[in-house]
Amino acid sequence: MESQVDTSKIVTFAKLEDVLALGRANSLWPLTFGLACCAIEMMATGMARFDLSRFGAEVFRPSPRQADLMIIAGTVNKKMAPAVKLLYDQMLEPKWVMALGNCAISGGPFVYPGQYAVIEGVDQLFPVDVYVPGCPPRPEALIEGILKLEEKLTGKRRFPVAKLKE
Amino acid sequence: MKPSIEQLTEAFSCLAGPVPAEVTAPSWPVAVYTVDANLKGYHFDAAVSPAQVVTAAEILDRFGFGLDAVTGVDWIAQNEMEVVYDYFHPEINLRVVVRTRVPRASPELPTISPVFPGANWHERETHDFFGIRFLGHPNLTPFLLPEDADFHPLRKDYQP
Amino acid sequence: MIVRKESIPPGPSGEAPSETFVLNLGPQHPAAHGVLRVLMTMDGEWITKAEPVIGYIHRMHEKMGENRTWAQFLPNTSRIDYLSAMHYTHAFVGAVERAAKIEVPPRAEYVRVITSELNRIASHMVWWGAMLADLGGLTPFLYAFDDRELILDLLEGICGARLTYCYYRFGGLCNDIDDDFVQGTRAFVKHMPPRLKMYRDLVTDNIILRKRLTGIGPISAEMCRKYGATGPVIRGSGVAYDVRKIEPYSVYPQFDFKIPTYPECDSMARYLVRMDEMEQSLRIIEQALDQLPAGPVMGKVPRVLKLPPGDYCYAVEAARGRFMVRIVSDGKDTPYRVKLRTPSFSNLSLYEEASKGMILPDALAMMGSLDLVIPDIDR
Amino acid sequence: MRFLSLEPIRILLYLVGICAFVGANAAYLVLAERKIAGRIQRRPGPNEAGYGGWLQPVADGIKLLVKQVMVPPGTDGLLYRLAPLMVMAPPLICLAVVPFGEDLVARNINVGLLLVFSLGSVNVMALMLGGWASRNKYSVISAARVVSQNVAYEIPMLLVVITMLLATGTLNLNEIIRQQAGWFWHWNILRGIWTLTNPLIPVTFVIFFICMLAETNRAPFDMAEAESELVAGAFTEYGGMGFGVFFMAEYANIVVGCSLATVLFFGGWQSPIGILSGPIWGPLWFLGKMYALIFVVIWIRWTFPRTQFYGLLNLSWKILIPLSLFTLLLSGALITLTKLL
Repeated sequence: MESQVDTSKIVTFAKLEDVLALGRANSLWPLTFGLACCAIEMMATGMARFDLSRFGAEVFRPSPRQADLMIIAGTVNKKMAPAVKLLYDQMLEPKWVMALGNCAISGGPFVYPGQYAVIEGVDQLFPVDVYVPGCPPRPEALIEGILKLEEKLTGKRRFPVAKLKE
Repeated sequence: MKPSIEQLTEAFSCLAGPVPAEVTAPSWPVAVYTVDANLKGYHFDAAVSPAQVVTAAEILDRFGFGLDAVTGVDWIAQNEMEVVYDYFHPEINLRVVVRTRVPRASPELPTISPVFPGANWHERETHDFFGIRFLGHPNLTPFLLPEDADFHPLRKDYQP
Repeated sequence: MIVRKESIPPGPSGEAPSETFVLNLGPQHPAAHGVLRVLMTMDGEWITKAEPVIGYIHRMHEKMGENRTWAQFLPNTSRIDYLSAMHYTHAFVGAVERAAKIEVPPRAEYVRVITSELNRIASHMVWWGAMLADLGGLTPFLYAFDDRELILDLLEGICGARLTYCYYRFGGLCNDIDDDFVQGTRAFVKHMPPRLKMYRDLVTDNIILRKRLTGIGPISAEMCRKYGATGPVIRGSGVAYDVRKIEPYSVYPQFDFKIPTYPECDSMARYLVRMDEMEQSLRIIEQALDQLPAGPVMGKVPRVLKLPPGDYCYAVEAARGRFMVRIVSDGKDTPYRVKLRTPSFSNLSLYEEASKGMILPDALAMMGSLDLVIPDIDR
Repeated sequence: MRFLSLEPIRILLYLVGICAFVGANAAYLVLAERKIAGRIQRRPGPNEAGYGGWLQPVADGIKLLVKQVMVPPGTDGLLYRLAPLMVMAPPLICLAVVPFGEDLVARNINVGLLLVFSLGSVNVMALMLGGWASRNKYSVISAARVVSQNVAYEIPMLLVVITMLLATGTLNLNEIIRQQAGWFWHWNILRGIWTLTNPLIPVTFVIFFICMLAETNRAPFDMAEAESELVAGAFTEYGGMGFGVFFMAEYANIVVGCSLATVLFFGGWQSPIGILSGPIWGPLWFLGKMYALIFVVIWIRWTFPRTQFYGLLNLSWKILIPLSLFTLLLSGALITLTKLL
C-alpha cells in the first residue's frame, strides 16, 4: 500500500468548497418518507410551531431524485429494507441520511433476542450521517439533527450551543 | 335484526352434538354457553368443530353480526391450535366468540371468507402467524411477513 | 418502484394484449401515509383492481406480548396506533384490569375519559390535515397541527410524552392531573369551537372539496359489517355503531353525547362524521371536567401481576374505530397470547372492493377518508 | 452612445436583461412563494439564510447546480435532456415582445400576441416529452394529463383573447397598452363596460385568469405535478438542475402569464391615476401590477385543494368554452351595433 497523497496541500478549492457546502447546508430538501411514529414528529417539525422552513429544509420532495436528505423516521423491518435501500440508491449524490428515533438507530424497543422482523439499525443498510435518539424524538431534536448535519457540511455551527447552568 | 342471546343459543344448538369422528384431540368441547360480559368482555361463547365454523358464520351473518377478528392460539401443551372468531353486532351490545381447535400436526379448516369477505385478510394473517391453512382461501400467501417467508413466528416452538 | 413481473396479471390468452398496466403505489408515496403499498391495475387512470400489500412496518407487537410481563408490554400499546395512543393503552389496561378484577378509582376513570377524548381530537386533527394534503391543499395541515400542539402541550404536562403516551397503568394512572391541566383543558375547550367553525367555513364548505368528496367512494353499511369496518367508516354509512355507546366502558355512560352519523356512505359523510365527532368530544371533556371527582388515581394492584387463566377481551372506541385487545392468560406473569384487533386493518380490507372502477385521485381521496395509520394495520 | 441604438447590440442587451430578469424572478418568486405560504400558514418561512432568508434562492441554486447529473437508465436520453430546455425557452422568447415600458421592449412587433400564444403551447410539449422520456408510470400519466388539460384550456384562452382583439383591433402589445391611456377606468377590464364593447369583460378576465392558472399548471390545477397523487408528476425522474429548470420554468410561465394579463386587462405600463407616467414610472407600474397578479396566483395555490381531473376538464368544456364563446359573440354584436349606429 502506497501512502495516500494529501491532495488538499497541493490544490485547494477552499473558497469554492465552502460556498458549495454553505449552499448545500442551507438547502437540505428531505424526502417525503415517513415510516412510523417518528414521521408524525417529523411532520410536526415542518409545521408552524417548529417550522423547519426557517433553515430552508421544508421542501419535502416526494421523489427521491430531488431529495438531498433521507430522514428514516421509524422502524425499518425486513420486508421494507429492500425498498429503503432502493430509495437510498435512487437519490442523487451528494446525499445524506438521518436516522430519526431509536428504531432507525438500533431497532429500538423492538429488539429482543429472537426477534424476527426489524432491522437493528439502518446503518446496516447504508451509511448514516446523523443519529437523533428519542422515542419518538421531539421536533427540537430533529431541528438539532439538521443543525448537526449543517455543522458536518460547513464545519461551523449555526446557533451557539446553550450552556447548562452549573 | 337484533337477536337475543336465547335466539343465538337456539340457533347454535344444532351445532352442538357428539364430537366428530375425525377429531382426535383429547380435550374437545363442543359447547355453547353464555358468559358474564363484565368478566370476560364477550357474551356468548361457542366452541364448534372445525368443519362447523362456516355454518356458525352463516348463522351469525343471518343475525346481522359483523366480523371482528380471526386469530389463533397455539396450545402447544395440548398439541392443538385454537382458532378464535370474534363477532360484533353493529346495533346491540352482544359479542360472540366462536372457537374451534385443530391438531397441530395438520392445522386445516375451511375458510369463512365467502360468508365474510373481511375474513380474507384475517385468515391470511392467521396463516402467517400460525401456519393454519384455511381450505378454499383465495390467496393464502405471506401477508405481514416478507413475501418469501416460510416461518410462522407466533407458534410457541418457533425459533428464528 | 418495486414491480415484480409475476405480480402483473397475464392478459386473457388468445386476445389482444390487455391495455392495463400495474401502478405500484408505495411503499414510499406521499398519499400512502407511511408505508402502505397498493398494487393498482389501471386502465388509463381508471382502477380495475387495487390490491393493498401490507406488512412493511410489521413490528411483531403480538409476539413481543408473549415474551414480556403484562406491565412491560404497556409501552408497546401506545406505538401501535401512535395517533390514538391513549385509547390503545386504555384497551390493554382495561383487559388486564378486567381479568385481574382490579378496581379503578373513579377519578382515574374520569381522567382517562378526558385524556382519551383530547387524544381523539388530536388524532382527528392529524387526519384532517393529512386528508386535505392528499387533496392538494397543504395549508389546513398547518392549522390542524397548530391546534394539535395545544393538546400535546396539555398531555405532555401530565405524562411527559408528546405522542406515545403511556399514561394509564393497571389500576389507574401514573400521575394525577394538576390545576394547570384542568385550566388548560378548559381553555382549550373554549378555544376549539370557533376554530372548528372556521374550518367548516373555510374548508368544509369549499366547493372544490365538496366536489371531490361528495359521492366518491361509496361504502355501504352491509359492506362495513361484512368487512368489520368500524369507527367513522361505519358511521359514515348511517350505522350509529360506537363502542362508547353500544358496549359502554369506563365512565362513558355518565356523559351526554351524540353519535354523529351520515347516511350518504361517501367520503364526504366520513369527513363530516369526524368533524362532528370533535365537537362531541369537546362536550364529553367539558362534562367530565365538571363532574371530575376528587380522590386517588391508583387502585390496589398486586405487586406481581398474575392473571387467572382464560381469555379476556376489552374493546374501546379508538379514533379510527373499534380497537379490541384479546389476551389469553395461562396463569403466568407473562401473557400467553395478545391479539390486537385494530380498526385500520379491517377498514383497509374493504379497499380492494370499494375502489374498483374509481379514478386514481378519487381512490386516493377515499383512502384519505378511511384515515389509515399503517403501523396500526401491520402491528 | 450612438452604438446603443444599433439594433444587434440592443437586442443582445435585451436578451441578457430578459434572461437575468427571468432568472432572478424565478429564483426570488420561489422565495416569495415560500414566504407568502409561510405567512398564510402562520409561520416565518425561510429566514436563516442571509438576512430574512434572502440568500435562500442562492443556496438552493448552488445546491441544485452541483447535484449529481444523471440520466436514469432506460430513459430516452435525448428527449430527457431536451425537455428542460424546451420548457424554459418559450417564456424567455415570449418576454421579448412584452413591453415593460413604453420603450422598454426588446422587439416591438406587430404580432406580439400571436407569438406569445404560439410559443405558449410549446411548454405543454416539453412537459409531455419530459414525462414520456422519464420511463416512469407516474410521469406518463402526468404527461397525458398535461396534454389533455392544456388542449382543453387553450381554447377558452384563445376565445378570450379574440374577444379582446375585437375591442383593441391590434396584435401589437404596446399598441394595446397605448389604447388604455388615462385613468384606471380606461383599462380594458373596466373600459369594456362603459364603452359597451363588452359589458362582461370582468368575466372574460376571470376566464383568462383561470386558463392561465391551468396553462401554467398551478394549483388548484396542478395536474402535472399533483404531488399527493403522482409523486412529482412529470418531473419524478428529474433531479438536480433538470428539476431546477422545470421549477424555474413554472415561475417564468407565471411571469409571462401575469404580464400578459397586465397588458391585456390592466393597462400595462399606464398609470392608474393619469399622472406619474413616463420611462421611470411606466415599468414600475407594470411590475407593480404584474407582481400583484402573481401574488394572487400564489395566494390561490395555498388556499384551495386540487381539483379533480375530470372536474377540471368539465370546467373547461362545459363552462368556460360556452361562456367565452358567448362573450365573444356578445362583444362582436355590440361592436357591430355601435358601428352601425
